[in-house]
Amino acid sequence: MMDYIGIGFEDELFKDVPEEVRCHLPLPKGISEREVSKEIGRILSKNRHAGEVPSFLGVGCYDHYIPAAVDHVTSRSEFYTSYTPYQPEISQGMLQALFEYQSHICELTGLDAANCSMYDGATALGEAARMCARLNDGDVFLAPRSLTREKVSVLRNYLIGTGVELELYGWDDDGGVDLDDLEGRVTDGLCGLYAETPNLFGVIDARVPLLRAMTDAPLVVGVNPLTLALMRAPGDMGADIVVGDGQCLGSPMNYGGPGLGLFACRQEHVRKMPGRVIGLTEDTRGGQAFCMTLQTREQHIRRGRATSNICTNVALVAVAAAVFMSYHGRDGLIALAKENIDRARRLMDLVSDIDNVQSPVFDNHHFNEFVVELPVKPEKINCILARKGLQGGLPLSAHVPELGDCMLLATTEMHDDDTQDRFVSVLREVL
Amino acid sequence: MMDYIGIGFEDELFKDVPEEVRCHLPLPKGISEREVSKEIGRILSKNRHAGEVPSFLGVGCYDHYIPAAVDHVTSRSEFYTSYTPYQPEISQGMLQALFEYQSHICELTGLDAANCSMYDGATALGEAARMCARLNDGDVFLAPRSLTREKVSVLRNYLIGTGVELELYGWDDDGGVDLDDLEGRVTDGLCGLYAETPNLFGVIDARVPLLRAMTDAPLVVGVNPLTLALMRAPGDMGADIVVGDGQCLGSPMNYGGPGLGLFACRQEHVRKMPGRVIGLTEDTRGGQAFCMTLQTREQHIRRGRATSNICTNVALVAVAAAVFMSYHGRDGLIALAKENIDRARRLMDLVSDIDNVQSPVFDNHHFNEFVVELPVKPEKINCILARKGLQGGLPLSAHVPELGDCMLLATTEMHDDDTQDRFVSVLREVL
Amino acid sequence: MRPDRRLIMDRPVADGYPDVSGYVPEGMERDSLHLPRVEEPELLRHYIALSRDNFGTDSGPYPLGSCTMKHNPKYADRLASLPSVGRMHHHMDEGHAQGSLEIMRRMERALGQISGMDAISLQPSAGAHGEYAAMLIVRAYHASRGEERDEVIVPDSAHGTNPASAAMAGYRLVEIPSGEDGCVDLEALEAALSDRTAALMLTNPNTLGIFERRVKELAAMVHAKGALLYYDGANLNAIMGKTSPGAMGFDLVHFNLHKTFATPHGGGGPGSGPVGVKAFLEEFLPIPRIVDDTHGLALDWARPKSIGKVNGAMGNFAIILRAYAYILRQGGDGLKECSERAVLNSNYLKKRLEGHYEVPFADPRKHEFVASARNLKKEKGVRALDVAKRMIDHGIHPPTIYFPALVEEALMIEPTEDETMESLDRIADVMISIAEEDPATVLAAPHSAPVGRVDESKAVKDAVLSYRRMMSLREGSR
Amino acid sequence: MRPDRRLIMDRPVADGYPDVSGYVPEGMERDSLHLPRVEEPELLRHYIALSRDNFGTDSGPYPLGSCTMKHNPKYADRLASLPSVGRMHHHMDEGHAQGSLEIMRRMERALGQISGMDAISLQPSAGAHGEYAAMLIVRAYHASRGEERDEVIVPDSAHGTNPASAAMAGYRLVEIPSGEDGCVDLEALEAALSDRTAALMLTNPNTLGIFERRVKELAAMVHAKGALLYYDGANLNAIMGKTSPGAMGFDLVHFNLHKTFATPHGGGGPGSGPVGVKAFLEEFLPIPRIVDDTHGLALDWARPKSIGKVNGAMGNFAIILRAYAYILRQGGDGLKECSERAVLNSNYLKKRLEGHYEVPFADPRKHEFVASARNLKKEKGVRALDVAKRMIDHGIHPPTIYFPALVEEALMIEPTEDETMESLDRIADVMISIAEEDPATVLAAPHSAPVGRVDESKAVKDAVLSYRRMMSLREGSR
Ligand SMILES: Cc1ncc(COP(=O)(O)O)c(C=O)c1O
Ligand SMILES: Cc1ncc(COP(=O)(O)O)c(C=O)c1O
Repeated sequence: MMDYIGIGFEDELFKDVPEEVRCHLPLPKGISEREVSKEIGRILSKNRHAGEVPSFLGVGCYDHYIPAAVDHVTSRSEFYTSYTPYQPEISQGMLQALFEYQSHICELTGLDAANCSMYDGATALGEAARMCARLNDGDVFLAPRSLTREKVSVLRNYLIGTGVELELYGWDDDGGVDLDDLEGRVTDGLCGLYAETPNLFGVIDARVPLLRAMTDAPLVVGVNPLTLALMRAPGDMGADIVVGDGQCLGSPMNYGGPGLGLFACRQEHVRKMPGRVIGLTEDTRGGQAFCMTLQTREQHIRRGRATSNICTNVALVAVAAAVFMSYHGRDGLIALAKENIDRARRLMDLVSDIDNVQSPVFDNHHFNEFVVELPVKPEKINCILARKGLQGGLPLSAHVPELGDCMLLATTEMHDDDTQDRFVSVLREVL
Repeated sequence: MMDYIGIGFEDELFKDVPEEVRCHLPLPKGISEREVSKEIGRILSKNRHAGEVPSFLGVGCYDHYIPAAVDHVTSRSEFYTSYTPYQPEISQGMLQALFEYQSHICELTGLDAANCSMYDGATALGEAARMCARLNDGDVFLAPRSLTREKVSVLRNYLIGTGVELELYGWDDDGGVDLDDLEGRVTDGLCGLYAETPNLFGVIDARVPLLRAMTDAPLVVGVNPLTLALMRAPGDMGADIVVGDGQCLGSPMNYGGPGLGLFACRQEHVRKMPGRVIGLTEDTRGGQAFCMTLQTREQHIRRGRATSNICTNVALVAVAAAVFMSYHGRDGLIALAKENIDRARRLMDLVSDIDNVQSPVFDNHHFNEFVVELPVKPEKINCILARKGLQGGLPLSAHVPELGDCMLLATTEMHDDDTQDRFVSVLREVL
Repeated sequence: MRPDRRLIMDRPVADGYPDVSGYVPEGMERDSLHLPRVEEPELLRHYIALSRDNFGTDSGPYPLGSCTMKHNPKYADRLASLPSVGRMHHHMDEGHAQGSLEIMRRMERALGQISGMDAISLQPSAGAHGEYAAMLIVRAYHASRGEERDEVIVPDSAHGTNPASAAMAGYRLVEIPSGEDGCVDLEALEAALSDRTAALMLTNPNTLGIFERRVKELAAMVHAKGALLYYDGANLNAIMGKTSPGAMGFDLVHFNLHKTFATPHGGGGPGSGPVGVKAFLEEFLPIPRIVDDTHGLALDWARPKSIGKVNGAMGNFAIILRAYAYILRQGGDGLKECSERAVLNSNYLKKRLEGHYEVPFADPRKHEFVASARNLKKEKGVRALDVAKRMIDHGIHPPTIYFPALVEEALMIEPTEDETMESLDRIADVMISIAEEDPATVLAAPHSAPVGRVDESKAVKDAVLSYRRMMSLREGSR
Repeated sequence: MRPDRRLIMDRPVADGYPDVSGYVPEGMERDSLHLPRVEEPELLRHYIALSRDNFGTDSGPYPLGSCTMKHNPKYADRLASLPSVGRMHHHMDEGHAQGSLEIMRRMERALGQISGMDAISLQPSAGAHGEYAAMLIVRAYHASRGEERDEVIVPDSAHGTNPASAAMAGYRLVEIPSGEDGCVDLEALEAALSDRTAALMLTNPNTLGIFERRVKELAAMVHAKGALLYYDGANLNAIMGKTSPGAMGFDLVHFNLHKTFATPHGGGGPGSGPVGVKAFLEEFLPIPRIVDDTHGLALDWARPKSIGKVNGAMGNFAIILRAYAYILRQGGDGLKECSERAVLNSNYLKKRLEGHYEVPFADPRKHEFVASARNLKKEKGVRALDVAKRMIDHGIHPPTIYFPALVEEALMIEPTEDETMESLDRIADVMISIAEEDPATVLAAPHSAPVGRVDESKAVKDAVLSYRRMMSLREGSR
């Protein structure tokens, strides 16, 4: 090859790299596949994963059972070694799988259009806020104060270029939207309104359907897709945009990433939507075909005026979600959602039996998680639990300082009675 | 469907099953995929696998590193969910992979024909003995006394229908064939002669190339395919049939099964060979194609007069071996074989430093394993090692009672210096 | 159709041979080996391309009679890939292997309950191997009673492994013809039975998919002569929860875990062929046996009457584990439902094909049935083989053909319980369309497979089984 | 070409809706959902069939320019599937997550060494996300100095994400044209720079595969104006071990782990887009930061000047892990060799295509080059798009087309280091044969793909993004 190009040694190919910028790469020598596996295995063995140390963390990222069929599909190398389906003729598989994903999400949310993923739930929310700014002139985006610090920070960062300000409204005694507080904040200058159900507190909020009547500004609703098997579609509640995290649909927690940013909207707004979308069309023979579409919204065509800068998304996670949803189907998802509520109710009751603990803090319908108030700093409790081989819930102090003595406890179908009982008995012991 | 068939309830389909043979299936109710995984996971967690408890067992079944590429190929569902390639037009993938496997085995063994697998090394030996009986009239099959009780028993069981008797010959001081003993046993009535290199003692036996000159009866040589990267091909030593276990070529130990029975022979004898073989041919367009061939030797055609009863074999394990061999290639296999010898030498030296221990018992070239003589019953040592989180080698008493105080210690590239050192220091401590 | 796939061996290997001296005894050093190394990117493309030329149950309907091509559930594979399965050596101290032993013990119990047998050995590596183990047990049993019996009776509809296994065990074969109804002809059986008879090998339902209703009577006849009755378990999928070999009067049985219990066929294997026996034969089962011990489960080798070993280790644990996972998942009711649906599917498909293909023998069938292309052959020159090849063009794996031999131009069809009604209709529609199609199209099939029809006789003539042989022939012909 | 693949949603769902009352507040109960359940056998056939209609790097050559379609090594996937990767929650006590944290800490160090940057954040989820994080850092930096700078300069050859990210961060874009030599026109740059300039975004080698030799000079110009110099790391695969963004004078950089470090592209994602900065910018990096603590590694949230969070968690750990495994495997020398081979492959393929396709700009190229179908279009009416579609028929994934826009009928080709010479020759032979072929054949391509050429404008017109929409249009049209 070098002969053919007419060079004597490989470094001649780098003669255009000036001496002044040359440098050496001070990494150690390479090692064999076996050694890599051993070394990484050794490092990872320092982790205590949820299979070893039962974990009661949730907040948008859950330890659910992943059917083996899901992994089998995503490990098909035709899928996972492919790039973005820019050439539809040899990408029909990925395109159809993503179209099916979009379709499932549309069914769940009650909207007609969905994109084929954003990075995660938080960035989907950020993009939704930006989309509101495209749909509407207002200068304030309203969101609940019951958000994780992560979401608030991402939201602020995504609004930075729009000139829209973020304003937060409060919650009521039952953990739902504080309608009075919200009322006072809804003005003509409203760019968009965001609410969640279930929200940070795990509360399925009966007040979210009331919000549509309060403003003409775009309404963004944040959801957990599993809850949607039981709960009315946000599209039917008047939502213009629905966001959420779909990690719970067949993906591991992976120390937080990748997640799966769900994003759906009304058909009339598709051209203002961020992210990639797959559309139905035909091939030259008139057969069914799919392709990426509405690409003029996107950065590779519209560049600085694109609806978003997103390019690489999390397509494979969306495929996993599509398989997961088809594996369960409607009735399977309903059963799974119910099981998760039942697990949460059981834990809630057990914890409430402990003296000095209020469980739940909010008397409402919950999904997966609920807030408990402890007589000791939650951070301290978690330290003690850790020593006993348990991972407690999320201390809320860093997120909603008003609930500084509270912990958000999550449970899923992965926790059997024994696991919950053990947790509760250790908790009782240490309090 | 029932309507169409004209039945009212499913049990009508069983009306031909007389009441007198009806019975109930007293198994518990089915459980979900998640529950199955949890239950089996719970049971399996009682195991202490070689990644947790370093193991010094070998005897034809070794803990080698399996490249991830191997697993990726064998988990392609087009491969593993297919049946025996009776329909060559839609089985070219499996057929070519198996042809490549046969080809690799032929290169290693120096013979022109190989079948596409037997159950394991022991049954391959049994089938080889039976093939000798087809090739030759004699009534004695000679094999070394240095065999595991498993191999001896299988060999007897496979010879049962042939009328041929099994006779065992001894070993010399260096662990190789005792030529004098053998000489005395080689008679005109010899049906076949079997020798191994490396043998039970891990000895690469320089006397095996001398055997061809001793008899005209078929010579069967048992090998470890990894050793063949360093050792002359048995075909070049005059072997008529080569057998062995190919588990070491990319398959897990799996508590003993499946293994991979290697079986190769001279071209002139292919029609007497047991098992399935894949042959090269053409399709109607004159393109390269493969198919199962010489099927008239097999049970589904020749029935009672087949060369063997084998039907289902271990094709997928053979595919894994093909991928493993191509992944390493000649030079990779040589490096791996050398590493295994180096590991064994290191361990041998370390153990020999312990007082009261003879290591190795046989002063010879070894592959993977070697015999050590201990001052205490090996079974007892193993109990103590087990308590210290180690799995010792194989006590030889049940196999070759003459070596009742000996243990066969095996090591592979999976044991790093630390692991060997720990083993030796624990051994020193307990002796 | 695709271009020829290159062979791995068609790649070069570097000249010279690395120095191996000192590693093997002097004079034994290797000095050549044609084994090309292929870097991972190319290696995977090669094998993935090959896989894409292959058809499995995950590719489409696979109604291959007698083979029970069930769907292989992925949870079972995932469990089998755990290190606590793979990195276990069968010689480990029992204390280290309590998990594996418990799985095996539970599996023995489950198979006992399913089959009505009293004791199970999981050792045999496949169905035929289980047959062989069983024949060795038959030998050991009669020998222990000082009886010399040297004949085994096999119906003409039996699978080839039955006679082959009996012959391997040194038995003389006595074949008996099937009756008009496709069942064992009891008169012929009576005539064949004698005090030389060691055993009768039978599967029920038989390979025609017909249930031998008079099995109790038949068992009595066999037992009356002091012979044993052996059950070929390949057809167990038809009867779970309805009857069992034990209830029917069988003394020994083998299972095909890779058929009845949904483990992968792996392109030909590995499978697993446990053997089950009534209590009076337990002492002959292969060693070691799993037993209880003060510390938990243990392996017992001290069984003087045992036939010994049939393979080098403990059986195909990785397969046994998958099958056990499947049994847990289904449970008793689920297994019964499998049989019911398998039989329903078979009868539905049979009914759909009637009128287009001859389907000899009377209703009902169990999990499979045998159709015949005899009329097609007579009328249009289209044989069972041609029908099979043409089915390939429609993405359906052909049925088993030319077996059992007692049906001319046999097409042996077993859809299993996993096909949906829609899929059964597609199989039927395709087979019917082929029966009605221009024979020229059928005879030239397949048209859309990776290769055209393969010349099997050339393969036999040349007997080229390796690259080595291929090259030496090529050099020879120059 | 294959029959239409049915949609999952085309299946029925049982009538009625299971009772969900009591599980959600009254009045919020769901009462309909069209989400068919598909049993595993059919489910897998469906998705496996779909996968077979898709082309990945494991299927064949994938010389897609700018995307660095390396082989994705399987050991990395295997490691990523461990429960100690998957079953870790990012809010776990640090004490439970020392393994994950150590991987991340080591990865930060390795990326620092590769890029010559002083501090790394692994948080951004992809390349564009890293760009955005970097732009937020640029904002925070200038704001911290009390400067108001509202412009970002981007060359016309930049990837679309560069201007999009800058715009999203609120910057006005100033685009500068490339010079005759395909490099940044330094005069144009000088003219564009001002005290409003917040940053210049650049990739080197640029998207034409040309190394910007005067990068030091350029850096000096940018810094002289008080602006920052940002490196788009998508082309890092060209220069590892030869130079680094740090050595070239860049202040911030993003990485594409899914390009340079061989993690799977996943049909569009997930990827990972860490951002690296020189020491003076460290305080602005996203939180939390991984720090040492008495008990081991810990997360530090107390960084008042930090831009905060760019996503909800810690970054795409499952991707970071794979990339770290790859870096360990290659080591320093291996990464350098990757770059050398990538550049060699690119120059070899370029040379093979010269004379058949125009390849504007002077030698040498780095890891990719841009050819043009301009002459083909003029002479035969064959556009870059047509060449691309025709390549599909030969089992080769087409190059990136129509980017960068400054080359007419651009074919942007990046073979990566993983293609063998044989494979490069095949790509060249195919592309040359297409240039010489009857244009009618090319214009009608692809001929052998699962579908014919896809009507992309109909998709835009209809904008049917879901089954729901599809059905409501169908009902509407009745
Ligand atoms: C009826 C019958 N018996 C026995 C066997 C042999 O089983 P195996 O292939 O597992 O050896 C088969 C396999 O096809 C069969 O169909
Ligand atoms: C030059 C260049 N910059 C930036 C990006 C954006 O990276 P990502 O797709 O990871 O967001 C790409 C991706 O194609 C690229 O090629």
